[in-house]
Amino acid sequence: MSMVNVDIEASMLVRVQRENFSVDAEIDRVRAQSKRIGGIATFLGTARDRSKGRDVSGISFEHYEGMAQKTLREIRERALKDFDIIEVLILHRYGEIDIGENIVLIVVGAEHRADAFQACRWCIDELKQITPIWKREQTPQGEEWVEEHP
Amino acid sequence: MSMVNVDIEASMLVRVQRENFSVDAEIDRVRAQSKRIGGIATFLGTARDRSKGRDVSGISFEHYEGMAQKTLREIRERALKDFDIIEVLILHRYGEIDIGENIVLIVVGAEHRADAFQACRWCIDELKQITPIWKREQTPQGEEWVEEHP
Amino acid sequence: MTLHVKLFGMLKSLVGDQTDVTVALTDGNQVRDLIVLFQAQYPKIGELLLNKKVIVSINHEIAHPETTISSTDEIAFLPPFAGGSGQLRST
Amino acid sequence: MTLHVKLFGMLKSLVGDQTDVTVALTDGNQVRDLIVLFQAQYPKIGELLLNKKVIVSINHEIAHPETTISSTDEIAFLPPFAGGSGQLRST
Repeated sequence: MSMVNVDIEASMLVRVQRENFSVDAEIDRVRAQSKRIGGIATFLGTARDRSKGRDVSGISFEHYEGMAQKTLREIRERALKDFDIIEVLILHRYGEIDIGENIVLIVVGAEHRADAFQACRWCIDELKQITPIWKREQTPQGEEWVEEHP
Repeated sequence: MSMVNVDIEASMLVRVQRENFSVDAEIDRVRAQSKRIGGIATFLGTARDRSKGRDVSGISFEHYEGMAQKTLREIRERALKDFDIIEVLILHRYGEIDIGENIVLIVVGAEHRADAFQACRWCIDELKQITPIWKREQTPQGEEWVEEHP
Repeated sequence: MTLHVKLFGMLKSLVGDQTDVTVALTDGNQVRDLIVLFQAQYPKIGELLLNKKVIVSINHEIAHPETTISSTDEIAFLPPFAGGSGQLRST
Repeated sequence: MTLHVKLFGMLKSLVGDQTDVTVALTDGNQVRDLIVLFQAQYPKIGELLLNKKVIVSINHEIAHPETTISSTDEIAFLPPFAGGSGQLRST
């Protein structure tokens, strides 16, 4: 029974979902893990209206169901192992996203803030490099799949 | 009239308040400044149940009204000048704070995430060093003013 | 054996917006044989595979040219990733 | 001239939990004279000022020993700051 609970909990800490999310609610999931947490570093990626000098009116994300989640779980586990931190949450949206809306969220809770910042930054850099997620931008010239470099 | 609006807006971006806050609401204030924002780095400081090897059952903060706000405004202005970022919000609570609760929030919006992370980290480091705010901890041995080093 | 290769992102537009293509392989075939097959049947995709602009995954793991393919494998072609938001720095 | 010096944090407990103390200065007095005055009247606070464990602010700015004090100034003694949360790193 406790194993089931742990799995449910871990599955909430790494998600790829269509719906928007509340940063407060996601921070609370991390905070609930330990009263030792003193610093929470967060990265929230949002949809910009410009990309490579072009206007962008909307974007959408496609992910490889299963492999994307597996990759994000591995990033979370490596962060927990390699940094002096307490908890990590990684969340990425897919589907249509309006300009200004949330795309991706990393939340890292640690006793000390330097560790939280370092791990948070590592997670978003790593996510961009190894997670099978693709982006399509709507521009005045039409829609286009984007080859983004980290 | 527009000058008044700018002042009201700026005053919401640097606050020392007793009440708790919503990270989502504060992020939205930053996000509302520009659709160019693509990355929002956030630091949330929360009340830990341990400090210097002692149990802590609650903490409270005292600030120098006026000078604390002035210092935080200066930190925000220097961050906007020294980093390639779009907006900064700095918020610190005073009064009694329960374990696990929010203490301090820095939100930095930028076009690019490296700049957002750097400025966010600089702001919290600087806040701790130069802002006239003091902390009192409740421990099993009684209450004590804390001399914290950055 | 017949396998379905999942396609993502811009790859779909190279095969008339299909989300996968079906290929016939023989027992013992490796990823390198799959690439040769695509060079023949879908030259644009074959070239991207050859240049490693597109990578091959088998059962949610990155595969190598010498990885052997079996009939129950889940194969996918992955164009350059673009998750997250924006870029690290101005370019 | 009579001035009120604001006290914060642990300083208040050194003067019976008062939030300020009243001091008599003369025209042209500098921050160094204020420190001498506290050494005489409140030796514990005087020592903290001398060791720079406590700093002096005038009108919300950090003051220096040679800063001249005028009758309308807002003076405060500031013990080491402890805003934010936690520490940078484990110690």
